[in-house]
Amino acid sequence: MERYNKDLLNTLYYKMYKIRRFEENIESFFLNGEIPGFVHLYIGEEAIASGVCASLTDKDYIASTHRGHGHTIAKGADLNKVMAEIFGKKTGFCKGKGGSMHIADFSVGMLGANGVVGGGFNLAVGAALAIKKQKRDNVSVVFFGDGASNRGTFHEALNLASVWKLPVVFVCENNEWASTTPYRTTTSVADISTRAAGYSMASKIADGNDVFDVYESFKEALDYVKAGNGPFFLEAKTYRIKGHYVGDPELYRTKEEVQKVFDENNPIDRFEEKVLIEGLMTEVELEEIRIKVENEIKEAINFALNSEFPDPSELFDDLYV
Amino acid sequence: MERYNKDLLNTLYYKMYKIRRFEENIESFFLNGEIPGFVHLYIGEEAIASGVCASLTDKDYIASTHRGHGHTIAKGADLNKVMAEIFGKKTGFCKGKGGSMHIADFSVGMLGANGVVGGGFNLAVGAALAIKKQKRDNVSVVFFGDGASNRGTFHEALNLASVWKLPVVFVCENNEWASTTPYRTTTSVADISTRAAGYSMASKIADGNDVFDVYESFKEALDYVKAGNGPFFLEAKTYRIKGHYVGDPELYRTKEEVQKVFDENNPIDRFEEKVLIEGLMTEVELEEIRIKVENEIKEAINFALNSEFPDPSELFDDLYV
Amino acid sequence: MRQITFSQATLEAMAEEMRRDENIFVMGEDIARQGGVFGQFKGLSDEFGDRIMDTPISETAIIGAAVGAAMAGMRPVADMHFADFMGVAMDELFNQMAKIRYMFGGQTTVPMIVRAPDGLSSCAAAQHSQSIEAWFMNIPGIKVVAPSNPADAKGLLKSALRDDNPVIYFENKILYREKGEVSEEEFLVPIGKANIVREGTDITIISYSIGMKKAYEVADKLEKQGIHAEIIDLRTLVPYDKEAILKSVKKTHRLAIIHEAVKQGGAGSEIAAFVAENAIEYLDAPIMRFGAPFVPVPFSPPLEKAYRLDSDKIVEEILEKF
Amino acid sequence: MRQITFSQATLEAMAEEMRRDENIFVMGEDIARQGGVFGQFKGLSDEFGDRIMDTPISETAIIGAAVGAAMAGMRPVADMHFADFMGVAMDELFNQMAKIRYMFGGQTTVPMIVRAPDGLSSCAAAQHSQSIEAWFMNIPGIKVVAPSNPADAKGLLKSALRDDNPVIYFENKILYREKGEVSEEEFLVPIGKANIVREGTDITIISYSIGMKKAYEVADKLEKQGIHAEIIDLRTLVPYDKEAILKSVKKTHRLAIIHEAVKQGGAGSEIAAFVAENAIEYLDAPIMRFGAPFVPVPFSPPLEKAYRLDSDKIVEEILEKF
Ligand SMILES: Cc1ncc(C[n+]2csc(CCOP(=O)(O)OP(=O)(O)O)c2C)c(N)n1
Ligand SMILES: Cc1ncc(C[n+]2csc(CCOP(=O)(O)OP(=O)(O)O)c2C)c(N)n1
Ligand SMILES: [Mg+2]
Ligand SMILES: [Mg+2]
Repeated sequence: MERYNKDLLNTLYYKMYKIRRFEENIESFFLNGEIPGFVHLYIGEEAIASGVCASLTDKDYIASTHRGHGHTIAKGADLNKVMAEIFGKKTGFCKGKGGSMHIADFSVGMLGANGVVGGGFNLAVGAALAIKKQKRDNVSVVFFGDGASNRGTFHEALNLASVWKLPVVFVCENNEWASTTPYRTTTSVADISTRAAGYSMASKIADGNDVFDVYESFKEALDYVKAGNGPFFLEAKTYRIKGHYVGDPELYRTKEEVQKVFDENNPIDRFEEKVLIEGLMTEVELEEIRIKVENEIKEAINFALNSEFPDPSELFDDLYV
Repeated sequence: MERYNKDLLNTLYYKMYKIRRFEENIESFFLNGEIPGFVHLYIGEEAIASGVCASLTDKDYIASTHRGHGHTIAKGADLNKVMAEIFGKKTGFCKGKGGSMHIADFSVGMLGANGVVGGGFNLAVGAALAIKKQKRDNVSVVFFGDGASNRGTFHEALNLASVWKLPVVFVCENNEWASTTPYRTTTSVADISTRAAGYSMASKIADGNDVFDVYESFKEALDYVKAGNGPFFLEAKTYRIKGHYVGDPELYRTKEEVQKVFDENNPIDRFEEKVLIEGLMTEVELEEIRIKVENEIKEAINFALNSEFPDPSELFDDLYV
Repeated sequence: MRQITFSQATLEAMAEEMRRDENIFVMGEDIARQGGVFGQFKGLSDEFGDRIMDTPISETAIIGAAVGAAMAGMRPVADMHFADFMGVAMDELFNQMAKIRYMFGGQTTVPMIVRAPDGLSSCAAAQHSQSIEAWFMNIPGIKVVAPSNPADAKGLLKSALRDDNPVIYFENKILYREKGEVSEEEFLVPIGKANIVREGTDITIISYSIGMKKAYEVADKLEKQGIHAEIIDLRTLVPYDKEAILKSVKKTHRLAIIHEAVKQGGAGSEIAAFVAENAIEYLDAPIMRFGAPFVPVPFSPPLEKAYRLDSDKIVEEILEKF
Repeated sequence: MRQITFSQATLEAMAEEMRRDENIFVMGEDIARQGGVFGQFKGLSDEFGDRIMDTPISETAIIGAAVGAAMAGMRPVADMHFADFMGVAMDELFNQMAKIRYMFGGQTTVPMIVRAPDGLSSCAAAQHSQSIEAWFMNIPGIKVVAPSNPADAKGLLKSALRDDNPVIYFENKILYREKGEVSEEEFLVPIGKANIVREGTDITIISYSIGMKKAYEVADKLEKQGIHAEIIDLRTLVPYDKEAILKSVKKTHRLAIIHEAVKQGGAGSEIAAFVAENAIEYLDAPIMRFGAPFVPVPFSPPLEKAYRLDSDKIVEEILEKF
């Protein structure tokens, strides 16, 4: 564990905890009817975005999904503007035009959540192509679900990235569910990373609820990709703790099933246990981070609640340049 | 070679030779300006359609490609109507509305050539689904090129066929070229059948210029599929002897390269050599088949040339039922 | 007469026709386990078992396989989840489904239905709120229907399920929960026939699907000004009922077309152009189209509200021309 | 002035702009080795090497990657091989490319061009002959151009290559080989401005792309009957030049719109509806639209011929209304 200096440990915990608390707050605001549209929560999957984004800079790109809050926060987007956007305020990243499903922060290389499942694959490949053409030392990452891996865009993107040896990492968040459908009933492989071989692509499976394993695996991917070997496929095994969207009656599975995973395999609990047992961090240090997070979230909520809605006249802004 | 009784040998040779001579005639009619539109020839790939279709009945389905004459003839379509269609005559299968790229004969389960590369995958999967729902003991086959294997439809079709265990055989005709592009520059695997594993699908590679190997391999696929094991992936390695379309200047490869393959690996020559050396057929028997084919083709040409063009008033027929 | 929701009406149509015709089956995402994103398939899998099939997230396979199965003797119903995702399978819809019968000289039929929930709901934003029916008016070989109420929803779906042509069935997300009278007797609503839902003398208002709500609002408000509007519910967009349109316009001498979809290049353009081509001499005023502005659907409530049709504004603009 | 072909004109535009802007690159099938199916990229890879990229047959990747690269600072040109294949990438075109800037509140631009060879050629049949520009008039967020001659082909392509919005460039397959005068000096043709190519007093004829050939034929034939037609080459379909249209119609009091695409729901519907909405009182005759019949494109020569616009028939129909 030597490469885990305090900064890195702090970062990992900070990102995960921030996502968790952000999502918990979003959930209750949504249930209170204060957030418009619909939202998909990332609770229980925080280790993936956090473990991946810990190694990225603002010059690296990520393409995200409908379940994009975690990716956005992990990539370092300003929390105030994320929160404001989800509330539909004009101070949000998209000036209220996007909302939860279209959250984006181009200033940190976050190329957008996507309401189209599987819509991000080719965007990330294109960003990687730009990186290569610009001869930059960056990478592009696409997060996607098990369900998205059955879209044709998966295939076209992986093939193109491979033949053009583009600096892109495909990060599959296999949370076992695609809305109401267990992935095994619609996906013809147990490990989605098996498909990487069909594109002569290097691949790895990580424990998506262990931020250290995600971090290490992604580092390996990054080294591989940055050495000019072409794309890498990382499958992170996880589980969707919350309903598909907030409000999902979840008739397709039992509460017990979910609770069991959450109790036994909560990425934040696992991190805390590990760092405390191995003496890498103290409870005080953890608490400090938690307090920092609470304050940031409180601030973000205030910011969002006190922000104005866009004026109806803004309807016509930002269509064409 | 015991299962190769005379009937079967006759069938294989007859189909291959008929396709070859058909295509040679089409080529010269086209070059003479007597065929409208554009045509893609199957010369050099006859062993694949012939070896596959020898085991199919009219109740089995095939979905074809832009290079569909060979599939159509091998599936047993009436030669007169194929020829007439390619000439744009009203006696053709599509009453002149389709032409070469949309040749089809539903009476023998030939669900159509397709002007959209990769358009056939899902059609064949759907036909297989119908077979399964109707509890019939048939199969559906889709022919497709190496180039088509990079389309998203490939992925969606293979995955669906696999999870639903549908009776479909995916027959990849890897002729090394997708119009002007060598497949290795655009396809991220050397053997396209490698991709089958990404769908937990059984697969096999056959020598696409050896009709016996294609026949045997397809039989294996058929047995596997008919036993209810789900789909099968068969890659037939071959080479595109002619230009992508008739008239293609072929600036992207040398004449010598092509001639060499044709001299050394002509599926019809190989068949003749083999059956003669092994004493399975005599030169007289082969000649009889050739004569039969010539007569049929002559008749088909006469039929086509003597048929009427559709009347302009037929423009509006056959849109809606 | 009893009242049921639009959603229930579609369920009844499905169940009745599936009992009648064993070749009908349904494919889509989250339709068996969940009963559809909007509950529009709820309970069907209890009765029909594996004739209701949950698919992978593979829209090209859903449409493509439906086409293949239709050619092989089945009568598939393909659910698109949201009409917004039809773009994913656009090639299958327009190059395969629409063309197969014609291109192959009538050798086969392609009896299938594409069910496409469309329209604004509540802040679903740019990729989950669209109405794209206009594209399909430009594509020969498909029939297109867009019911506005439970009775039509049932009658048109039943007709579609007996039609040997491919039919796109646009069902509006907000309408699902709306109730309306639906006869307990069996009935069909013919594809291609418009419905004059209110007779009037002063202006013809044409609409379909959710647009009909605005049509009624507008007509009611005009009525208060002493203007008697005739309202035509188009019901079917392809083929649309040219006769009914001309007849009405020739009587009222005025025409307004309302739909929720983007105005520019929308279905209203075709209707307006058709009338300008065939009855211009009967018109006493400009043909007015009302539809969404030329921007994607925004997320935030005040923006979404500004995006929506506003019957007061429509009335105002209509009155200006009187 | 020197004469060059439409195809050469596009090549010059590409080469000049690629020299000017190193962020431009091109992706598509058979464009580097072959120089494009219609030779429209011939020689570019000699000068620009790996900035001209042969792709796999993966239309969603071609458009999707272009969008991604555009967001990351490049200026991609994506070739669609045939406009008919745009359906394959329709989701990328309408849900990503068109919406990204707006949906993300203007945080990014998506400067890219989609080149789409369209129209009838010679018996290419149902899936290789289409003109589908109308769909894109209904999709906010894209600009759409459709030049009719070499000079416009060059000037519009150059403008498109400098535009920070996504632009679809419809280039007609038959026009490629047509010659026309093209200045050797550098010039741009602005997107959004129509061209009054012939002034007249008796009727306005609006067209674009290959339709302009018919427009001229029709105008010439009308001239022989003493009818002076004003011809507007629209050049750009989104945004289309409303001012030029109204001005002309108010002068001539008659309007005919001609395009090769399917008439029902075609671009002409929007233009006709716009005029019926804004200048109906100036019209002395019905607005006439001429476009393809409502069937897929048939293969056989006599059927294809019957499918095509016939200027004699157009003239006849126009004269009937005089
Ligand atoms: C092209 C498309 N099809 C269907 C949907 C509807 N949909 C939204 S999320 C979802 C499930 C996605 O599953 P997965 O990719 O595993 O991501 P997860 O929700 O598990 O994070 C579906 C079917 C969509 N948004 N886009
Ligand atoms: C979706 C689509 N994209 C592009 C084309 C143009 N095109 C026609 S054939 C062809 C090459 C096909 O290669 P392959 O699948 O290997 O078949 P082959 O021609 O070698 O038999 C291309 C690119 C098309 N018809 N459809
Ligand atoms: Mg999932
Ligand atoms: Mg090939």
